[in-house]
Amino acid sequence: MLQILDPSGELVADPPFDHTLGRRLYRAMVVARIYDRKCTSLQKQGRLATYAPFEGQEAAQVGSAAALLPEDWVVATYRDAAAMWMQGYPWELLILGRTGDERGGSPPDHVPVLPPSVTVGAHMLHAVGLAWAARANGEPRVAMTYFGDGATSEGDFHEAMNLAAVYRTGTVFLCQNNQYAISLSREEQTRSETIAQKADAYGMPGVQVDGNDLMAVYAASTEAVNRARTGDGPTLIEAVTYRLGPHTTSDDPDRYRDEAETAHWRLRDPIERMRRYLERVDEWDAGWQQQLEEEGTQEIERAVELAESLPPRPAAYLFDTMFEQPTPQLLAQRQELLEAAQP
Amino acid sequence: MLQILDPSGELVADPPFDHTLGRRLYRAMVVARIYDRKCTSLQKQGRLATYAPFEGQEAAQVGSAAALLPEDWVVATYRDAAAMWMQGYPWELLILGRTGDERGGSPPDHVPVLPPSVTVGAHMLHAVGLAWAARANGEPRVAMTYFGDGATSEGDFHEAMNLAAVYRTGTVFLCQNNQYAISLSREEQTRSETIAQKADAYGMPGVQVDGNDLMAVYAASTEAVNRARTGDGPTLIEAVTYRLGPHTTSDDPDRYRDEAETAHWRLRDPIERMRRYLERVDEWDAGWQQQLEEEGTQEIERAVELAESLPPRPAAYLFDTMFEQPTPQLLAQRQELLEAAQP
Amino acid sequence: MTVLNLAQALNQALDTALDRDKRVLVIGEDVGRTGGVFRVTDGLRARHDGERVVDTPVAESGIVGTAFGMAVGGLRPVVEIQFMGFSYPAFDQVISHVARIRNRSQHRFTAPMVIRIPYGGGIGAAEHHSESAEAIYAHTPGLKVVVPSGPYDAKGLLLAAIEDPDPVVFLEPIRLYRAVKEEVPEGFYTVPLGEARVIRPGADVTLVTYGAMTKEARQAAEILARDQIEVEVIDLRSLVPLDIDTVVGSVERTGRAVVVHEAPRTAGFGAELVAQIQERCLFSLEAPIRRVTGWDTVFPLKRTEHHYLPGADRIVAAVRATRED
Amino acid sequence: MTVLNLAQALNQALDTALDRDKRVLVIGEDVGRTGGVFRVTDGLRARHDGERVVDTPVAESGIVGTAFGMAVGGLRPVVEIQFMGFSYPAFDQVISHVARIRNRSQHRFTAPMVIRIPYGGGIGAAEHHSESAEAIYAHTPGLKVVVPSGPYDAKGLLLAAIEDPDPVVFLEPIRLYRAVKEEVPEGFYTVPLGEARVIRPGADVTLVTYGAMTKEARQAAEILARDQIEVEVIDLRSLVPLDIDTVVGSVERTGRAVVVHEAPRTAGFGAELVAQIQERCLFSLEAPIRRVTGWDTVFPLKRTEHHYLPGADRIVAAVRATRED
Ligand SMILES: Cc1ncc(C[n+]2csc(CCOP(=O)(O)OP(=O)(O)O)c2C)c(N)n1
Ligand SMILES: Cc1ncc(C[n+]2csc(CCOP(=O)(O)OP(=O)(O)O)c2C)c(N)n1
Ligand SMILES: [Mg+2]
Ligand SMILES: [Mg+2]
Repeated sequence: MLQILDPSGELVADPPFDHTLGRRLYRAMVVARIYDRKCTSLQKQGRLATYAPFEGQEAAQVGSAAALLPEDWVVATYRDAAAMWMQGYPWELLILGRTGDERGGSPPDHVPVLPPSVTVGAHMLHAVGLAWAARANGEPRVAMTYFGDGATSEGDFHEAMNLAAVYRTGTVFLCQNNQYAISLSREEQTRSETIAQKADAYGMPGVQVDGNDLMAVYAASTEAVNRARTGDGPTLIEAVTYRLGPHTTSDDPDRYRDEAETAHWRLRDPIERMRRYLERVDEWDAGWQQQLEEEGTQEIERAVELAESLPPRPAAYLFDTMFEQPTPQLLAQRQELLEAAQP
Repeated sequence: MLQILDPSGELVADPPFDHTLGRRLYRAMVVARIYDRKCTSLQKQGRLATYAPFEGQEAAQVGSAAALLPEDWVVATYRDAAAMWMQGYPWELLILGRTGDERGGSPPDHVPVLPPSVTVGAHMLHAVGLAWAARANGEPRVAMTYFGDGATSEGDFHEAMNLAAVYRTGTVFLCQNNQYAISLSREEQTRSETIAQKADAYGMPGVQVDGNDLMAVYAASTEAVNRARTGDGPTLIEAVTYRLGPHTTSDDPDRYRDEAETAHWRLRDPIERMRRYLERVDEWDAGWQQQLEEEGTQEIERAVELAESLPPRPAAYLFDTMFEQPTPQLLAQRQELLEAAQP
Repeated sequence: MTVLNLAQALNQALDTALDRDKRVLVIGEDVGRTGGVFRVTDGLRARHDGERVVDTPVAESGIVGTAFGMAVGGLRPVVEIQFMGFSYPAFDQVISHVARIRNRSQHRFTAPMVIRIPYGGGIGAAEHHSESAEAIYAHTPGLKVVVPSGPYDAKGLLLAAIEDPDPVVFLEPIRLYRAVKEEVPEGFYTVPLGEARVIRPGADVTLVTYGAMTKEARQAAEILARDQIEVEVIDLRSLVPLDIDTVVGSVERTGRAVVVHEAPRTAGFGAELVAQIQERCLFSLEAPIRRVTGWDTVFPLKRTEHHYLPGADRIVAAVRATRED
Repeated sequence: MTVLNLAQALNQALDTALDRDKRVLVIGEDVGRTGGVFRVTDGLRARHDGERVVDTPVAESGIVGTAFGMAVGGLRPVVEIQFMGFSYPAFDQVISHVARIRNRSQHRFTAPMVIRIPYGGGIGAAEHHSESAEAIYAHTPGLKVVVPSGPYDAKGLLLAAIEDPDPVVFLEPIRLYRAVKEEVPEGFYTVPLGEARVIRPGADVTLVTYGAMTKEARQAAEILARDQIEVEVIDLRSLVPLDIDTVVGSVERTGRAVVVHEAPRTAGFGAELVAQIQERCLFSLEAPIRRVTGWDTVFPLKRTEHHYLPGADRIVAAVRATRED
């Protein structure tokens, strides 16, 4: 398992980036966690629909997305807000989506990130097609797709891996192995020792990295992205990490895992690990931390305001987003709804 | 790649069975080929619907099925008549099915063989459930499922392999890699070097055998069946073979492969290989061969007669085979059809 | 007799089935340790062990395909699909194999199994979590399709489905899991598949519905009753087999019908009801049969699902309108 | 102008599309070297190379999911599914993603793609090779569903489908691939989606159908004409969008309607037609609308498919019956 920074924050190999980038990515992880915790509390207040926290997976998401160029595609899941934001998806739209508003699925035109996939497995194939299209269009774009350990049990994972390898598409498969598919532990999901080794079945390179090690994730992702960009095909990266929170705000982890396990992983917190490193190299102090947290909190608060200030739309929109032009049937139904609306 | 008998019929390892069984299985291959060629000619005469010949794959089917006990399940495809027959499926029902008659899908009560699967991939899962049921019922039965190289591209292959391994079901995955999925060559289907290696992705043993070597197939199958029966879980066997004929009677192989390739594999004919061996050990002579062919021809001719002599059924049967008891809707529709029948 | 909600009644049905029939097993994602997303299988694993209440990987096609093999092999699997939106990856297994093995083998092999699927909206869930695809399953020859609307029926219908010699798609209205409470007998009893229930008699208009919409239909009927409009509300309880006689009998008396479901309108099951009603009693109709349904759109997210879901208001309006046609 | 059969017309449409639009590519099992099971893509790989006419492994979900990504990424994939019975493994990709990305992203991302699916029976094919699942796709919000019945329409509709900004499920009646020949213009032209065609005018009874059944409907009309029964035959050409006005206009004149399709009856698309006709012109109806359809059974194998397929005889009988109602 590739590791560059050990849990105590000591380097065990050469760092893949300088302090400037290190600080930038550390900051990103801090802000992402503020967002994540904010969403959980908003949900508890009934201001968001069910929310799937990613606390503990910040390094896996930030470190991998940091390896991308602005035009690269990101095709991710309901738990990957940090990665999506890194690639330009605005916090307010991520929040808006979680309030249960389709407008959250519509990022700005320059942001090459699909709305989060709620189905497990299917979206990996979309990253195969996107990378294919980029090649066909002569664009040097790669597509990185995020998914969990559980998603590797789906047939679509197999078909996506195989097709990407067969057609050598510039796709990076970034698996966040956070040890659970809701209540099912990684060991109960498959008998392969690692998820990374599944790449062999497709003649594809596979690498397992310490997903809580920002540097290791960044290094492996950069290599995979370069391979994809230079036409050498796809890579599977297994980022070994842990979901510190519940599966979603309506999940009760006590039913399937014990305190001790969570406590063990708490000690491997990816943000704390990077903090120790930065402190060790005199790139971190409490003042800066406080500044980051204040900035981050402001940034997220502003996003919440933006999301919540958006006025609801007239019901008619339902019928206007199915096709470029609504069919006669949809127009008739829209009429029916509007008439029903008037008493 | 496991090989016991080389193409010239020389032993390169210890034979897994004695001459008695060797002769019995040789006979089975000869009869199977007579059946196969008969079906192709019947189809040309318009007496059968489209037919998928298996010439060249006799050793893969006969050698594997020979490793089963009478109560073991076989879940196979449209190209696996030899394996199904080995496990008790009567020739006449296999032919009847190919005439386009559902009654061909109903083997005798003591025959644990599902009607051939026409969809590619889905049926492998059925062998996982059947083996699971056997264990739950305390029966020492295993389930062997037959599929092709092409089927390994389907998501259901992945889910079947994974679930069988996770639950350690007594399932044997017998892949006949006959080098093509209709027109797509094995190399174009996946970049893994072998199909056998795909087993690693599931922590499952996988073995590649010379599929035209009756002894190798039998030896590998016996080992896998024993593993399954003793509760040690599933195995993937890749039997490397070749489809000498077209994909089906409506396929034109010249569009995707050349003579030379077929000719090369002709020299590796599994029946001829075993014949040479038997001749070498004085267990074969022309007289016996002639006898086999006469018996086999009679056996198949009889089966054809039986299948073709079966009178058609009144249309009403359509409605009587959907549920144990037809629904009111089906009864009404049956009535409608019967009335429509009378002018 | 204890008062249970719909989820509890289903839990009791599964517990009863596991007790009385060794062949029964419950299988699905998170059905064991967590007791399922809606806790319908809560406690079953503890009482019947992990061999009979099986947590699975995330692989719907695999779950259904494996359960199919189990059923052919003599077990009685009860599959839980977490949400209807996740039944689609298993669609091929259902339509191509589960629904066909009896026909394919001419009764030699059968797949007596139940596929439980929470369906419908109304809880502000995420995308894919509010689907109503009953028409797709009802259109598939070889499947029975059952939709309970209350605790008593839910338990009796589920036990009947588990006993049924053929595959049953059992749709559970998410919104009603905890919304309705009822006295439910302990132990084993069944409610036969294919018998509709008149949940409210009335002489003026026939309201035909099932599942989650029965609640809205009832409400609408009460509102209309205040204006002396007596609506007869029929809960189909199963779509296949379909008890069309009860529906036709009612429409022959009322001369007016409104069919209600949550699924999109085009080619929804309501169309089938309209078609059969007019085939059987066109000349008793005093007005066109109206459909109150979901729209031909994706089921919207939390903030706007109320625009999509047919409510008592839309049903009331349709009933009034049909009396003016 | 040359005389082509339906398969040749489709081949020409694909060739034309590949020529005029660099974004178009054809992808599916055996579409390249063999030119597809029905030779619809014959010669395209040679003319446009393997990068644009792509042979794929056997992985329907993978093909559709990948094509979806291509479409979102700016290409115009035309997928071929070998037979409708093999479209089911891809069903989740179609219903959950292809049909929804525009709505999910509120127009930000779209999936302009065509999924070509040979459908229907009549050639004595193996199991799963004679499916008619159009109702399932028509019931799925976000898809257009097109069904040509002749060479001219086939080419024009396919080119229109490829130009369409939204996903189109394009159903090709297997039985008609070579059964009908027609003059077809060279080069590019389109037939708009959503316009039904009256293929035979008549004053007595309206016959509504599409795809393979148009042939039987025509035959039935000719037989009936001998008895001075004038049937108006309408070929819908597309189910979504649906040109119901043409249908209603006709029924208002004839007062009688028979809808015909090959798919199973229950919750088939015929039910939708019946529902909309009676909603729009119940009081013009002089008889119940009859449905001539496949049965609610698995599509039978070669020896008995004639019992299943609606033929001219059953249509004639239904038309006569509706005049006696
Ligand atoms: C096709 C499908 N099946 C089931 C679900 C329900 N579900 C949502 S998340 C989840 C577990 C996914 O686990 P994993 O892939 O490890 O991602 P994680 O939630 O751990 O990030 C399941 C089963 C779904 N969303 N889609
Ligand atoms: C799900 C599905 N997709 C496509 C087909 C059409 N088809 C029939 S056989 C075949 C190729 C299968 O190749 P392989 O698994 O190697 O078996 P073989 O025919 O070589 O024995 C295909 C694509 C099918 N029957 N089922
Ligand atoms: Mg996980
Ligand atoms: Mg093959």
